[in-house]
Amino acid sequence: MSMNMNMKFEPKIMAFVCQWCTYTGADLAGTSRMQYSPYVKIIKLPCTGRIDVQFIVKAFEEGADGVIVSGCHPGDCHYTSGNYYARRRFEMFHELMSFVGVDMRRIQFAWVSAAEGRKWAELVNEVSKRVEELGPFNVFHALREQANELNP
Amino acid sequence: MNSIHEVREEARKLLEEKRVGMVIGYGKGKGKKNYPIFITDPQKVEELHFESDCFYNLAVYLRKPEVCSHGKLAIVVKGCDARSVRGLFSENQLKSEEVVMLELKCDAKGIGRDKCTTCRVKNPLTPEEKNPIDGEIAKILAMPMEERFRFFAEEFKRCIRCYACRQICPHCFCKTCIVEKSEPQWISSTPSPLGNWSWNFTRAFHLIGRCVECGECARACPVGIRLDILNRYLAKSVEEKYQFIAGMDEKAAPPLTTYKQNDNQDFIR
Amino acid sequence: MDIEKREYAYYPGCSLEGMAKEFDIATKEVFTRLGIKLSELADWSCCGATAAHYKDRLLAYALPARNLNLVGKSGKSEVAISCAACFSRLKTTTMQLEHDSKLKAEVELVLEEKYEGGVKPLHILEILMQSVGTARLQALVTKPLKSLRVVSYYGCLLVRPPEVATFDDLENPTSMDKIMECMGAVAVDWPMKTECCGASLTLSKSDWVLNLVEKLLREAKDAKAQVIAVACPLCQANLDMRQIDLQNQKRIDFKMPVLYFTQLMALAMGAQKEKLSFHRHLVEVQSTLGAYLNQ
Amino acid sequence: MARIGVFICWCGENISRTVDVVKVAEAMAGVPGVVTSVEYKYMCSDPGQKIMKESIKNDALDGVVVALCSPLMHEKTFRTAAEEAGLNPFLLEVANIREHCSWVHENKEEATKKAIAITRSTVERVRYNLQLKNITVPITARAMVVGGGIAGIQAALDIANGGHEVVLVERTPSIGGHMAGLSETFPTLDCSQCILTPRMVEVARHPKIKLYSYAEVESVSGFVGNFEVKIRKKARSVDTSSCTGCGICQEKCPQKNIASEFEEGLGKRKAIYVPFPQAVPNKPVIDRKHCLYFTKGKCKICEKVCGPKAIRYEQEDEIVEERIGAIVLATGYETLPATFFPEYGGGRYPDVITGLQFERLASASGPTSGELKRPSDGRRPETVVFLSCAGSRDLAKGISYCSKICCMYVAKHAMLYQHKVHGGKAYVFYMDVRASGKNYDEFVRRAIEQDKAIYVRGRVARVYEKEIEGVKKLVVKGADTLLGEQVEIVADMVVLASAVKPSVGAAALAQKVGTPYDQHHFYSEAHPKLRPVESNTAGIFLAGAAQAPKDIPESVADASAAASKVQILFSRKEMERDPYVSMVNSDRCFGCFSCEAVCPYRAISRKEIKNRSGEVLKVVAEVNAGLCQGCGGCIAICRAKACDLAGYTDQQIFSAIRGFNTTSTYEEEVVKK
Repeated sequence: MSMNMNMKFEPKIMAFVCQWCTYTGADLAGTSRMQYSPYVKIIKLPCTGRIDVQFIVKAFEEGADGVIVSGCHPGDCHYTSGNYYARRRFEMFHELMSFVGVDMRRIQFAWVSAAEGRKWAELVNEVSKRVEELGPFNVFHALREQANELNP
Repeated sequence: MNSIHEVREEARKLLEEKRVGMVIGYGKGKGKKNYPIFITDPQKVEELHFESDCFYNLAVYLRKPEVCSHGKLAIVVKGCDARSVRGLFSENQLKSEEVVMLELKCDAKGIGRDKCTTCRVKNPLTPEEKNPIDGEIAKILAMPMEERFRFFAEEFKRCIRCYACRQICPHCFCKTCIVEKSEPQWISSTPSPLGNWSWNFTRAFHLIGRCVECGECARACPVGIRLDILNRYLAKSVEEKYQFIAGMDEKAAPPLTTYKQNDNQDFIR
Repeated sequence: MDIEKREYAYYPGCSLEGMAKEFDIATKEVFTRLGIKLSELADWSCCGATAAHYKDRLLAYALPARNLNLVGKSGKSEVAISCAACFSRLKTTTMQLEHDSKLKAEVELVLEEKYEGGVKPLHILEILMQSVGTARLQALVTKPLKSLRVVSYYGCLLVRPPEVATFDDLENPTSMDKIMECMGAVAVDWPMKTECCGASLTLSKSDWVLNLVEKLLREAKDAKAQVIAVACPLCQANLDMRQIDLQNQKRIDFKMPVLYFTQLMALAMGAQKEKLSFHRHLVEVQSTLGAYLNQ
Repeated sequence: MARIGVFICWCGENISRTVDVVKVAEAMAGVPGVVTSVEYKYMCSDPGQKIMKESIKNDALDGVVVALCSPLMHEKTFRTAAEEAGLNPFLLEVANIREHCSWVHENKEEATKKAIAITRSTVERVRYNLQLKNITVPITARAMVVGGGIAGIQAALDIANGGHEVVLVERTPSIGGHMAGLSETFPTLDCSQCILTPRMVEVARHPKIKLYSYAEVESVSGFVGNFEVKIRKKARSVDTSSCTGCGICQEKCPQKNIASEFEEGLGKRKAIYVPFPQAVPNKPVIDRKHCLYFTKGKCKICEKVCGPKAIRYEQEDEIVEERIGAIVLATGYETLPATFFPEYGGGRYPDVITGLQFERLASASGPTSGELKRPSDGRRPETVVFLSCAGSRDLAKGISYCSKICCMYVAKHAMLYQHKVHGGKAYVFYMDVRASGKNYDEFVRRAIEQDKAIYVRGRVARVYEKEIEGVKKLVVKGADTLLGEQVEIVADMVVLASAVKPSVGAAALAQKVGTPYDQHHFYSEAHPKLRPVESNTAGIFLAGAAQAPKDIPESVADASAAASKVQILFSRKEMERDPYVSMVNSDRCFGCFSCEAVCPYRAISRKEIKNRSGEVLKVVAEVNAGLCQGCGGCIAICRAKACDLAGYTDQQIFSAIRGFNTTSTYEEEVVKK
């Protein structure tokens, strides 16, 4: 990921959200006309339980500087237990990611209900600001640029 | 069982009475090197052998078609192999009535084998102590984030994608691996720093709650990537967080296929 | 539950060194009788309950933090406190510094040492109710305060703010009442348990304070109380001192002794009245409590 | 090569004000595979839809992206339109550039860039959309109503009168709910029991209603049209089929000083009891916590006196299973107990009571036969203070909402009090009087003007007991904010209009049923205005105060509305469902069955793969599309990537991820132009 030095750094942040709670919460932020940072882009999934950690790895591979994963609060899963399984998976993902040195400030897990438009807006702003401060995820993106060195 | 003699006796009986079709164990070659042997003839049980340097995790053979075709199997197991076999039971990869385990105590002194220094299942039946943070894990944890990242990125960069780690691991039992999936191709299958990172990361993730810390992956790696550290660290986390030790109790639900309502969520906003 | 600890760090605070000396004496007397050692912190300093916490936010946390560190250094994790104001300051500080890392850093800067945390400030009422327990208290009573009608006055800082003072009910605290019952007294329910006595305005707005104190005393009288039990030096001083003013202004015509609850406990446990410094109070005690003092 | 059409909506100014839609269209036109990219002022209008439909036909599109408002708003509209034009509706996707973009950003360049990224990602996703067909599932035309208060009763009767079977589950020994305990009802002052009990009897007699009283929902599985419900019939210790309800057991039971739940603790009951004389079913239950036989091992008097020998000490809880097509949750409310208010002496002073307790005191069937007496000493209260908003609208008490029914019942209480104690004084402390309903404000005016209730605007700080002339009185200290004064009233009784809360266990039930609830545990409706009696879970409907504080007319209206929704569902033999279900590639599956472990719907089964001679080669997972609800949990847990979810395939997500990040230089240039 190259960045023109004259250009402001615009972080690429991808959000994987469940359609029942967080997606609807983000809709509510919209209908309430809450203003927030434009760097976060949403991919809608049925449930946090559908979110494969592969998605997050792929997002970084494809140039993301940050990732948000969000769904229904515990106990509120539309599918009753998807977020509970997801919570464990994310905890271990968190564990492995930080062990291999990925700065976990780039990945934020959150519970945002359909009623929490405000929380969604705050979450987006917080993560955007944090990732903006951290700068582009160069250590990771550098892996892609090195690709050609090995296979000339 | 207390000695290799008893194991040979039992193996002979099993084969003679046709209760199993094959016994998997260790043999000794001319160069005094240990290697896996597969005995179908009761007369040959004397070839079975055991000493501290029998480092292979024999459980991996239980699912090889050449072996399975012999029907019921007996296998010589030390602590780590036994954990693997029980792990395979719990994930429906083997039926417990089709495998006889011939258990032997191991002093975990695989000569010059790093993988045995952190062993805690010298006795196949009971773990000895809480999974310790070993020196190598501690060393990683002491590094600042970027340094850790560089350490592993450099390790993974060397990967030549020979998949020896996968082939040697009893728990990499998928018929077709995620790396061989196209449409979409989640992980590039040829060597490249980015693909290597994803592959090694993903394999570690897939072994959560499965890895029995036998260390065969690191031993088999021709370029010496320390995959064992990663897997040991995750095994430790799983034990701390969910009180789960892979391959100890075949009835216990693997940690990612179950949950508690009050699981930790400190990391979630 | 009768699991008692044998030793606590003890933070007396400045009032208990001076005008509330009798509170200190009585408290130590009671704890000695319970077989619990109170080890006074060496080199303790002001908790900031005075002007400090109005004037300077940093000082308001740095002063208690220093004392909390002393507790840790003495090898203890719990500190017993008699004065309600000291208790409030120390407890507030532990809670605030736990969450506010910026403030913690500032505090550490002025203290020139790390704030270690992990110390639990306990008011003596809390220790008596939760660690000692009523059964053990009752067992030590030798001269029960039979039919003495006591109203317990908690004031503000033993129950407020509710997130700090958590050991009793915010609206209807009962710990002191229960202790008084254990001492054989009649714990009289009254409506003013947690009303303000005005102590913090006692010098600046004395006319307001007189009104507040008058209300309190009248309600105590209406409840047919003979004595008010308190657990705060400020409350005691205010109710005691302003009562004399009210008498002088002929606004009330009765005497209502205001005693520390540990004084009453010590008495019931058989301590010598001479030892308990009743003479230090302004409202004369002898005529109301005579029967109990001389038993 | 794909043939994708992109249709971008201005939404009047809603999108176009901050998103340069022309540039978005221009950018998308340059994306490989996009054959048409147009914008229009109102895509959702008839002419707008026509543009898309004609393009589908003329340009032979095999994929469509509409960039406009949230898919929750118009996905259905456009998919239907696409279908009308001959395109499989599932080949159309919505790019949300309004709620997620134009409405939340101000900077036009940034918003335009983001809109391009969102649309681009959706284009990439749509390339891999599959032609799907809705799934049809059969419907069991049989409803379960949980909760036997007025809402549950009304819903059950309406559904049953519509010709469908109803299973009514009530937790307590009798249906009737809170309404059975009320004295009179506002704004008409007709007697509550007089209007309720005929309905209760109707339930008992209705051939289509199966009543489980003293029973609770144990578990719910399945999905809309096809729920399987387990109901725990708690051991009543009485055989209801042989019991004649003669009442002799209750009469002879020696355990008599148990606080009656029905009397709100103001009256007593026996250990074997019928909660109230008009109970349905009118059969007793043994309260095992207090029964001498169960606590001490002897007595058995009830067994001795029972003519038909209906006492069953050995009875155990029984689990029954029911197949159900739709569920109505009507679990109602409770109010905060007086003990919640130590500042008012609740629990310490017997004459500080709650509104529901006052109902019993004022009720002709109550413990005082309707005569107003103080619980402490039986004296007639000469002065009564009513406190509105006890706990409600009070963040310090953790309740932000208005309990809604209190203003009206406080006015009613003041009135009833005046009618019963002539010359008595009724004070009402209030924050605001909220009396918006048919004849409601008139009712409150009557309380104030005719019945001379004294309304004081302000809150009460403290209530304490004081003996005055040998009588224990309650001193009420509060503020009159209109006069700006502190007030002190010496009263004989204080009635707390304590806040309404959902019933205990409401959240636990919601979790069993799999339906959302809010932070107070009130059930959440699918849409606050347009779908007020539906939950977000298909086949689960809401009625009454389980959803929010409601009075009787509202609860009844809700119940009838929910019943009508149920009947709409039952009007068809089968229903169509989204085709978003999981599928297993049995070649890749190696049978670890992690998917089986995490599936909340038991939709995964084991399938044996055999060779020609019938030998089992391997056992793999298989999805039952009827049970699968499309959560995708099985896919994320599968290491071998053997599962996938129609509509949300790995390939679609993968492509969408890439789509976000492949904003090409060309697109960047379009934005800058």
